[in-house]
Amino acid sequence: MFDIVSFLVSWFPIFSIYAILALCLNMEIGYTGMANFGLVAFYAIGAFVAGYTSMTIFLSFYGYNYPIYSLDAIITMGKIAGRTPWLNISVFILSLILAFLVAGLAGYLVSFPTLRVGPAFLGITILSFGEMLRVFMKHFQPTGGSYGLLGIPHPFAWVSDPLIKNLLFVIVTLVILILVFIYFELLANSPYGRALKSIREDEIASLCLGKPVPRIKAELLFVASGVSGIAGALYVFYLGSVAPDMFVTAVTFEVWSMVILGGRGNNMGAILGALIFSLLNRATAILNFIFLDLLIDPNYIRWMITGILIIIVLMYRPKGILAEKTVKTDAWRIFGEAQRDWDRITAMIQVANRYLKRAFHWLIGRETK
Amino acid sequence: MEVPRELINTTWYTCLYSLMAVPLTLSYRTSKVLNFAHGIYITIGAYIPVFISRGLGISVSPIIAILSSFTAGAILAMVSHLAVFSPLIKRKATPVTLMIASMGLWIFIKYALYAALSILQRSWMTQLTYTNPNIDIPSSISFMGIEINARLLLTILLVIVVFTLLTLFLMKTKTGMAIRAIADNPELAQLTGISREKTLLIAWAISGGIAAIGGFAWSIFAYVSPETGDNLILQVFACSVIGGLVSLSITFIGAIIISSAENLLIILLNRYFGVELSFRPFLSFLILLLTILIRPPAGAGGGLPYRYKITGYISRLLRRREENV
Amino acid sequence: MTNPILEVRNVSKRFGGVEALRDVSLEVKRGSITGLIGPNGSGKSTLFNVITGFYKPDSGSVYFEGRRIDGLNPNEIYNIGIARTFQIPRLFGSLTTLENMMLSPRGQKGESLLRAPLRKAWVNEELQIANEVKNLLKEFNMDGAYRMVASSLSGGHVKMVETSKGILGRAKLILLDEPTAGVHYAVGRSLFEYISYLRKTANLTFFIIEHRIDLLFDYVDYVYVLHMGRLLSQGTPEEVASDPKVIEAYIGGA
Amino acid sequence: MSAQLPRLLVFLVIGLVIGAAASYAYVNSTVSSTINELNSKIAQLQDQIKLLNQTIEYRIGVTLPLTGHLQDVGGQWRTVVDMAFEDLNKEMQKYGIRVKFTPVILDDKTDATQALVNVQTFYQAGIKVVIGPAASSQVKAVKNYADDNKIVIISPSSTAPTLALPGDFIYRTVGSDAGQAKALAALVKSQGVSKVIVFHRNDEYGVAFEKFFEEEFKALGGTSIGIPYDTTLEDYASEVAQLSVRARQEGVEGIVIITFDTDGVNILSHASKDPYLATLKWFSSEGIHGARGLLEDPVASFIQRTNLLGTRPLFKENPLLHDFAARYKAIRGHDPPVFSANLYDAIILAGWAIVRAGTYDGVAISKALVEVARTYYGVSGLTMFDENGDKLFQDYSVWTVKPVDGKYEYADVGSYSGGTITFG
Repeated sequence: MFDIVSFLVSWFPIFSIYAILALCLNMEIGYTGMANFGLVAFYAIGAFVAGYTSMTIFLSFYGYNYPIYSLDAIITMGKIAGRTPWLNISVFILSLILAFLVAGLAGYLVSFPTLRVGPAFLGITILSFGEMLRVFMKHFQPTGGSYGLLGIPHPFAWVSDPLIKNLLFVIVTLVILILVFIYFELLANSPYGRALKSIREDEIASLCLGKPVPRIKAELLFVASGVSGIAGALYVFYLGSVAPDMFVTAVTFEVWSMVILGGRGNNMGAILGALIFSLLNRATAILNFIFLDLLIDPNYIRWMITGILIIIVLMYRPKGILAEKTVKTDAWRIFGEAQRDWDRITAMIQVANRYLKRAFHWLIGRETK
Repeated sequence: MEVPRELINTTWYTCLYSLMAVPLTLSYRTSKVLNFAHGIYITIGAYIPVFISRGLGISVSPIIAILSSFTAGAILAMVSHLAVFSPLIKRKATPVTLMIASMGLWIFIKYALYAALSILQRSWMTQLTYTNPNIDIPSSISFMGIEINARLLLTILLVIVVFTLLTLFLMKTKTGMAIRAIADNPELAQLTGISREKTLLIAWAISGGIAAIGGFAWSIFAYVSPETGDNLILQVFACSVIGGLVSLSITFIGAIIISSAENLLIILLNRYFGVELSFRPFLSFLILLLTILIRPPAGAGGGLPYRYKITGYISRLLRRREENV
Repeated sequence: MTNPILEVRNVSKRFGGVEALRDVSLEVKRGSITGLIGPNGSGKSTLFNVITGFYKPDSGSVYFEGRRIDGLNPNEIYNIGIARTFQIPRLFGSLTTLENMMLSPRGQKGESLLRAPLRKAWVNEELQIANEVKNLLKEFNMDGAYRMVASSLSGGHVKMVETSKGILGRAKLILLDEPTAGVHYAVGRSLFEYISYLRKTANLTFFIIEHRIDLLFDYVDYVYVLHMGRLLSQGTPEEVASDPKVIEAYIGGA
Repeated sequence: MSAQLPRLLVFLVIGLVIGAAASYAYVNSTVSSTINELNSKIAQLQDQIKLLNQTIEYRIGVTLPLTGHLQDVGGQWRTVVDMAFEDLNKEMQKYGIRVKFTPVILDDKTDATQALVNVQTFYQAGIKVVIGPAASSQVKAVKNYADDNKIVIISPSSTAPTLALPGDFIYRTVGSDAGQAKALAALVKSQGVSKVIVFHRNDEYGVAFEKFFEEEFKALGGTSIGIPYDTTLEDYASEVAQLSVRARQEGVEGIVIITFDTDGVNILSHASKDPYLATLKWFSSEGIHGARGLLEDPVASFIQRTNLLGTRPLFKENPLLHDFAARYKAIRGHDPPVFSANLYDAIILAGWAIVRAGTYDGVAISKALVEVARTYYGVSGLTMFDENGDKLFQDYSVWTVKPVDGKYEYADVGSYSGGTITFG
């Protein structure tokens, strides 16, 4: 008795949120060589920004002036969340944008103290930044301090059937995941992506080729942190709640394991890593169902295996399951090689687009150019 | 006369942090591995006396506890070097790769410890998380009419003895000098005929062992849980970063700074600025961030080994705007 | 031909107690091949590092085409037309030869964050550079090597790729730090042949640190000799070779 | 016109298709809803027939913090879970109900996402009743999913006031802290103390408790000063030193600690080294009760010196409780940890609710749970829920640690009712 739809609905959002995080980390560590051990900080910023924005807008739209973390606000939100579909959707989109901007800005600012130091210091600094943020958020009253927020309006709260509501959310996360993936692929397979890889290989040599290394690093932290912020916002809309204690460093390490296992410097690999980990997580839970009273909790064994796998992968297959590929730009065409894997897909989309356009023009009675 | 508790705590924390952070700096300096598994050496060091005293049902003499902690930490560190870091270094792994490997090692040992604890708890019928080892120390000793906390005294003695021995070892013995040589210039050291592998192994053993002694010191100070090392590791990193991950003596000063910030500065901030007590962990991270901002350890950890004007970009933007006007 | 492309004026630099450079002044003439020699630790590499922006001189100044450049960041210095190579070539090990060479041209449109995802914005430039790379590889006789990962190239090829950075980057002045170190004598000679060929055809200026003085002296126009951080001697190769101070420094240093 | 015709035709076809689809969906949904209703009724009847014929096995999900910050108490709760299921199955046998309950225990790492993943896994496996998670932030994380999929969540330890929401699927077998704060305020006042420092966890439990306590204590004419401390630390020596400084400055007569067990024991162990703090009167909430550390020496004698008194949400004369505590002690060798009684009752209630509902369906169980709880008297006393799904009636008793035969033991020395504390 395995209900595939309900499994998809419950598994996919969390998977795709982690996949987005893994993609961000992959851009940072896989392409640029920046050891971001504080990923969770930007994830948290996105989450809080989304929670704060959506609650505030909703309550003020309906003319309530409760503090957004109060019990009244939570109960009110339960009543008003499903009333105005357009507001839900627009607040959702606005929150995603704001989450991107604020988290990105935080990433950009954090890059400053770390521009001159190596990966070890960068790692510790951002790791500390994450912890600092968590302690700070516990005191930050506007987002409820240690209470956190509850009752954040689901973008599809107006759909009465929970299954459809969640399916819609799955579609939204899928679309965002695909968009993020395409954006990062475009970025990676461009002269910019080449510059990123040169920084990873040898910062100094890259600098000597005129690449503004610190600026590129800061830019990349902006983009990757911003996208992690989007992941945080999605997480908040999925859970409907946010609290500072959700964003512990363990989350960062989990995402790291995904990227290492899947393949550094390969966006498909990052997604594959997220896939493996999220499925493994569910699979170990099932072990508990089969063997009811184990001497050692399967979770411990799963983590021990994860630890060993990381080491084995680094030793025998340092590039991960899916190895890194060359930067596919048009330059390869000059040497008679196909430049992009997904060129064919783009071509197909273009053809389809052309036909659709033609059909549309035919329908509305206009001449196609 | 009564000594204020803040000062006692500061002293105690200085001892603990220095015992934990100095070996971290040492291992980073020699092997260029930023070791996330360092926290687990501390935890293991704290658990060894617990295992002995609970397993045998006796109270352990401090000397035996210290030695066994040291041995366990040293063995663990040597095994992690031999099994993980050394093969990776041979494969020309980058510092980031080594850091990730240490993360994997940390995850593995931590959950292996959890698994071991869950078995031991069942077979010994006692709770082993959040516990204290049974160590044979009087609670206080009277010295010339002054009551002194024997555990604090032992910790201070431990710090003095450990660091004296460490200094002597690094300065006077051949192996110690080899360790320093490898830390300062690996290529040159190898040319002079120092066996890199052997020296690194000894350096690892020492750093793991001292970290485990730090764990022991923790176990007589507070309670022990499988998360002990992890919960302390960021503060320990902060101490090491103040030392630039290079200097052992500045790392010690870093331990003093962090412990004073956590025990004294927070009190001042509370009294004069009304900063809540729960901001305590915030302070140590803030200090770490400020250290990196104000005195960036250029070149350390594989960064750019030269000045780079951060303001370059902004000032260029401004200049461009002026030109446009 | 009269105005110098690079001018170093009274540059001093000390590290702690060690005086790496003391009041060094020199000029590199446009279109020339200028040599810089000196025993180990005489400050040659430090001078290169000062010129390319790695170190800020304690006193003195550096001018490039009449513009003061000390204080600029290394990437800015590359972008105004000074390229440098390293003693131990620093190619990007896990990138292919093609990618390594494609990285050299400065100010590529596609290297901006905003333009990178828009293929149209940079595709023409990219194709143009790739063509140039292809021709250059043909010239080097390494047609097939474009696909090879840089860490698997042979020593001579590595030097070629390293030298090509300056050409692709449209540099006006190329600083070469021991271009022939670690390669066979014949390869070194062909490299120097290529350098003088480039000087003639592409109107490039070269400033070269070299230990193989015999090789160097066959090709350079002018030589500076550094010793203990100070300029010891300068002149045409013949003049320098017969300078007793230089001979003494070399014997004393060796 | 003739050129327009095919276009019109296409429009027509598209319109028809959409219209047909919409009407089909509408009709289908109304028809299918009646069919579903019938089906569910049939299934219910079948279930009842099955119930009469054979032993049905129901699985109940339990999500416990076996690793992470609450791992200490989580490990001990595992024993409580085993005990409760054993008792529940024995009861079923005794009443001749052919039902067997088995727990499925998953570790949630004291982490919100993992708690959600666990609840989702339970749901996939057809489990509709979940005991746990422990922390309020975790309960909040699973709330949306539980409400959507009609999974009954019974948390034995979440006391967050922001979760007191009507009409959801979240039940809590532990009383609101507002009640306990009142009892604790009365206790503090009864000891002749009118100015205290409330030293509390900086999480929702601690902050909310402090707020309630301040209100109640003010009503009784006292003043209280709240000092929060961060909860993720390994040690609290610095915090205790600061507490001592503040206590001197403010000239308070007593300290109230709102802690969990590990942090509380740590705080008391440091306080025991401070001579000034030992001169004050100490009070505590239930969070620390049951911790083994309180029975060991520096802390235990400190408690004797300062006459530490605490409140806890239990009726001390309850024989079931004494029986439960004794049995736990026989297994584990120490007193049951905090919220054990609530956890035990949560499981027993869940079991009976399933039996009463007669079907493994969230809505029915939710309804049955409220009904079962109305008449049940368990280890934690009367288990009735209020309209928010939280424990309605709560007795409070006063606990302390006392020396018995050279060892220390927990003892309930008083009780609270109607605003007054009675000792004895």
